[in-house]
This record gives sequence, structure tokens and C-alpha cells, in this order.
Amino acid sequence: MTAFLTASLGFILVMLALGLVRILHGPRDADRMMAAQLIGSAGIASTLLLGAVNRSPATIDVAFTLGLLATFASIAFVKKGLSRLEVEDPGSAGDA
Amino acid sequence: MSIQTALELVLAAVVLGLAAWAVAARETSAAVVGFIAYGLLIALVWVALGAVDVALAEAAIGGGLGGVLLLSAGARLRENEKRAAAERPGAGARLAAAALSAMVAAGLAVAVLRLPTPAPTLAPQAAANAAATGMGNPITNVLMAFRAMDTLLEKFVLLLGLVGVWSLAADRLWGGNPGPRHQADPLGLLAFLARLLAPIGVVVGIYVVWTGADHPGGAFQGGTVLAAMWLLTMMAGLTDTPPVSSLRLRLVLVAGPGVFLVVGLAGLLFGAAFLSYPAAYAKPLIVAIEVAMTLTVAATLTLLSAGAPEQRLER
Amino acid sequence: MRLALDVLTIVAVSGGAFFFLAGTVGMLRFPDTLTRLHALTKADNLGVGLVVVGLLPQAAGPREAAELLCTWLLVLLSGSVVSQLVARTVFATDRLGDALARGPGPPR
Amino acid sequence: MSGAVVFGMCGVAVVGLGLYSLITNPHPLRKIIAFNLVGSGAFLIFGAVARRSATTAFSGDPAPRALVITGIVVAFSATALAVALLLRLFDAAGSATLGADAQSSTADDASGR
Repeated sequence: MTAFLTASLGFILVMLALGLVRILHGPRDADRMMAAQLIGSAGIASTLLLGAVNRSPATIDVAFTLGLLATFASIAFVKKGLSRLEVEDPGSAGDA
Repeated sequence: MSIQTALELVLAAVVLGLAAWAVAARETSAAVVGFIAYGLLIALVWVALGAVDVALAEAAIGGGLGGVLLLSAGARLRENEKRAAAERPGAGARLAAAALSAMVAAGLAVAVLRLPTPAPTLAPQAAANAAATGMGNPITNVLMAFRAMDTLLEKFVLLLGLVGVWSLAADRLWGGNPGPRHQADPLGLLAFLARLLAPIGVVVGIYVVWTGADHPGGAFQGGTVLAAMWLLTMMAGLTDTPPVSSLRLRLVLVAGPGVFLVVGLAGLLFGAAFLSYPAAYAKPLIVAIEVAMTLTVAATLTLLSAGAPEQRLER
Repeated sequence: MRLALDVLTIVAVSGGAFFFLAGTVGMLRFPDTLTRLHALTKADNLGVGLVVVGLLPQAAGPREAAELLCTWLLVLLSGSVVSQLVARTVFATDRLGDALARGPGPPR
Repeated sequence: MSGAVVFGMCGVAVVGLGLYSLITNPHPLRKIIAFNLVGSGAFLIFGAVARRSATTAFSGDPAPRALVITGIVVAFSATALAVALLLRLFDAAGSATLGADAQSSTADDASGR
């Protein structure tokens, strides 16, 4: 079983490495951010598999923390994207 | 070459690729995204190195708070891009810098490869003295007992950093709330996510602190998760940062180092030395310090990410 | 029993790996941002989900199993909401781009 | 070749990359990222050193790891301070570059993005 899990881990890592190409190419920032999110998800799955291979239950806590925070940067990205649009679009400029 | 080494090589190559991208990317925003992905993956490297405690800290800071900090700064500095690019050093200077960096790296590589072969380790000593604190996680023991002075001073560094950030406020804004007020639809998706995720995250943060006594985890990691959740509610427009003149906020900020210092001085008065815990009360004292430290870390990291005061104090 | 559980692990983890493959290929080959977002969500939801399902039989106890499931639920929740937000940003940017391309003046 | 060597070398390379970027990249925010890369590489070297002493009983030396956790938090606070300084400089001077003629720029924000 360990051999199979290790092989799957390697496969997902290679997929993750291929995801780098999208970060490199873009062309938009949204594409790069999505690629980073894909890398985050693959990182979570790899962490879980690595924990199963090493038989260290505490590793799940790392995956859990990553799951909680992996989308954090995307949220900040969306916020900054939307705020830029609001600045350029005078119709929705509000002061509250 | 075993399959495990192959895996490690792939992982190291991906991490290096992301680091190289963060260095070489032309646009700053692209470099920031590369660095965020790097921060997410470096946690995986720490798991592979068997250091789950560090992986937790790196996942929380590198994946969460650091990315938010750099992304928002990058968005505000967008206008700066062209001006900075004009100052790019010439080919000769870049070549010299590359040579210097390569030399430093080569020196480090030699040092890493020539480390003494029966590797010196403090792990047996840390395990042998674990009974003195009653906690099973050697790293928590090192942080809170064996090298408690480092941790105490590090708390002061955090606080000094925050004082530095706050002191950058314009005079008329002093005492106001740090960072810009985030605008968001209170019934929108982001607010929905914040309402759902933040309570879960608070539980996770407390769990990480609690489990840190005997398993990987601890006050830093838990406090960072709490900070991220606070920041999330702010980004969703549900709450605002507290004004820096708030007394309650300042009490929370000094709670960690304060309790630590009081316990340390008590050790000097009643025990053997500064920061020595009496054996009977070692664990409750350490837990008390950790609770106070968690609150301080959470508040400090949140406010460090929010930045200097930018809103006028409302009376 | 053990054998059946191991077979479940192999099937589910392979399925998860397949969806990571699909997500990555989609991320690299799909023509525009929104279709790439579609590919990303497959890896997010099904990739992580199937790996979690596959690791459940290998978990040491109920606590570990519960943590595994919670990890997946977290990824599902935040991944789906953030994908929505990204899509909205992309839409809004596209609309703005169209408006700029049309130039000032009343729309015809 | 063990994990300690692989990731130790990875840390060495990251330090080299970060140092190069710290020197040559003109954008101050990129210098901050580079500074973080150098720090991260140094932490990785620490992690490799801690990993070398791994035995069946211990996963490695806890002392360097505790240092790394301290270091991560300190590096974050230094980063936050640097970012705050940079944003303040940008607000005050209208540009944020480290060159000698940084003050000569004018506010030409009317031209748009």
C-alpha cells in the first residue's frame, strides 16, 4: 500500500509542477491566481498522502490549516480586483 | 535512487522553480503570486523534513497572512512599476551580483555537505528533560522552557515591529484605525464565507494551541490561524480594525510578553533563575503563558498585516 | 475485509489523481480564463475529495477520519466560494474592457 | 542522498536566488520578496541540519526547529514593517524607488493606468 500511495504522491507532485506553466504564462493575473490555487489544492492532497506514507497523523493538521488558508490569497486578490473596478466605475462609488 | 529520493527531488525542483519565478517575473503581481505558491509548497517540504510544527507555522504565515500582505501592497504600488523598472542595473552589475550570489551559495553548499557526520543533536536531552515540564512536544518544550528567553525576546520584536508600523501614521490620523476600511456587500458571497469560515477557523486555532502541548502545534501556529480569521472578517467588511488608541487592544498586545515577564521575574524571586518554573507548577504556568501569547500573536499579526493607521479617529 | 478496503483506497486515490491530471491539463489547454476556472474546480473538489475518500480506510482511528473529512469540507467550502468570486471579477473586468473598447459616448 | 541533503541544497539555491534578486531587482517590493526568499532558504538549511540527526526514536533535533518557528514570526514582522515603510514612502513621495533621483518624479496620475 505504501508503494502505491508514494507513487500517487509522485504523480500529483508532477501534476503540480505542470501547473507552474500556467503561473508562468498567465496571461491575466486571474489565471496565475487560479494556478496558485490549483497548486494549493494539489499541495493539500500531497500533504495528506505524505502523512499516510509516513504514518504521522499530525500531518493532517497541516493539510487542515492549508485547507483553511489556501484560498486566503485568492480572497485578497479578488478584493483588490473588485476595488480597482469600483474606483474606475463612478456609478458604484459609495462612501459608507 | 529510491522512489522517496525521486519524490524529494521533484518537490525540491518545484519549489526552486517557484522561487526562480518570484525572482525573474517581469511584473510584480506575477512574482507575488509565484511567491504565494512557494509559501504553500514550502509547508510540504517541512512535512517531508519531518518538522510538522514548522510546517504548520509556514502554512499559516506563508500561505495565509504573507500572501495577503504582499498582494495588497502590490495592488497599491501598481503605479510604481515603470519608474522602478527604469532603475534596473546594467548587465555588468547584474553579472557581478550573480557571481557574488553564486559564490555565497557555493560556500553554503560546501558547509551543508561537510557537516559533521554523526550529526550533533539535542533531541535526547530534550526528551530526557520533558518530564520537567510535563509536555510531550519537544519543540514546545524548547520554545517555552529550555530556550524561553528567545521566545520572550521574540515577543518584544513583534511588538517593536508593530510600534514601528504604527509610528508611520500621519499625525492627523494618529489614534485611528489601521488600514483602509474594507467595503463589501454585507449580504454578499465574501461575507457569507467569512461568517461560515471564521468560527471554524477560531476552533481550529484553539485546537492547534491545545494540541501543541503533546503534538505538533502551539501558540504561534494557533495565533496565526486566529489572526487570519480576524483578517478575513475585516476583508469581508464585517468588522473594522480597532483604533490604535484603544486601551483594550493595547492590553491584549502586551498580555503575552507581560505574563511571560511576570512569570520570569517570579522565577528570579522565588526560584532558581529568571524564567525558571517551579517543578510543581511548570505545566499550568506554561499553559497560562501560551494562552496569553496566543492572544498577543493573533492581535499583533493581524494589525501588522493591516498596516499603519489610515482612518481618522471618530469621536 | 482488509483487501476490500485496500482496493477502495487504490480505486479512490487513483480517481483523485485522475482528476488532478484532468484539472492540470484543463488549466494548461483550455482557451480562456473561465473555462480554466472550470478545470480548477474539478481538481479542487473531486481531486482532493477522492484522495480523502481513499485515505479514510488507512486512517488510524475515528478522529483521524473525521479530520480528513473536515479537510475536504473546508476545501469544498472555500474553494467553491472563491471560484465564484474569481469568476465575478473576471466578468466584471471583461465588461469594463468592452466598455473601454467601445470608447466614450453613447452606446449605439 | 537523503532528504536532508536534497532540501539543504534546495535551501542553498533559494538563498542564492534571493540574494541575486535582492541586489539587482529595482522594485522595492521585489526586494522584500527577495529578502523573504533568503530567509526561507536559510530556514530550509536549518531544517536540513535538524533532519540529519533523525533516528528511529526522534524525527530530528528540536532546537533548530524551534529557532525556525521563532524566525518565521520575526521575518513576518520585519516584512510587515518594510511593506508599511514602502507604502508610506509611496504615499508621501508619489513614487517608491531607491534610486538617487527618486524625488524628481511628478504626480502624473491623471493619465490613468
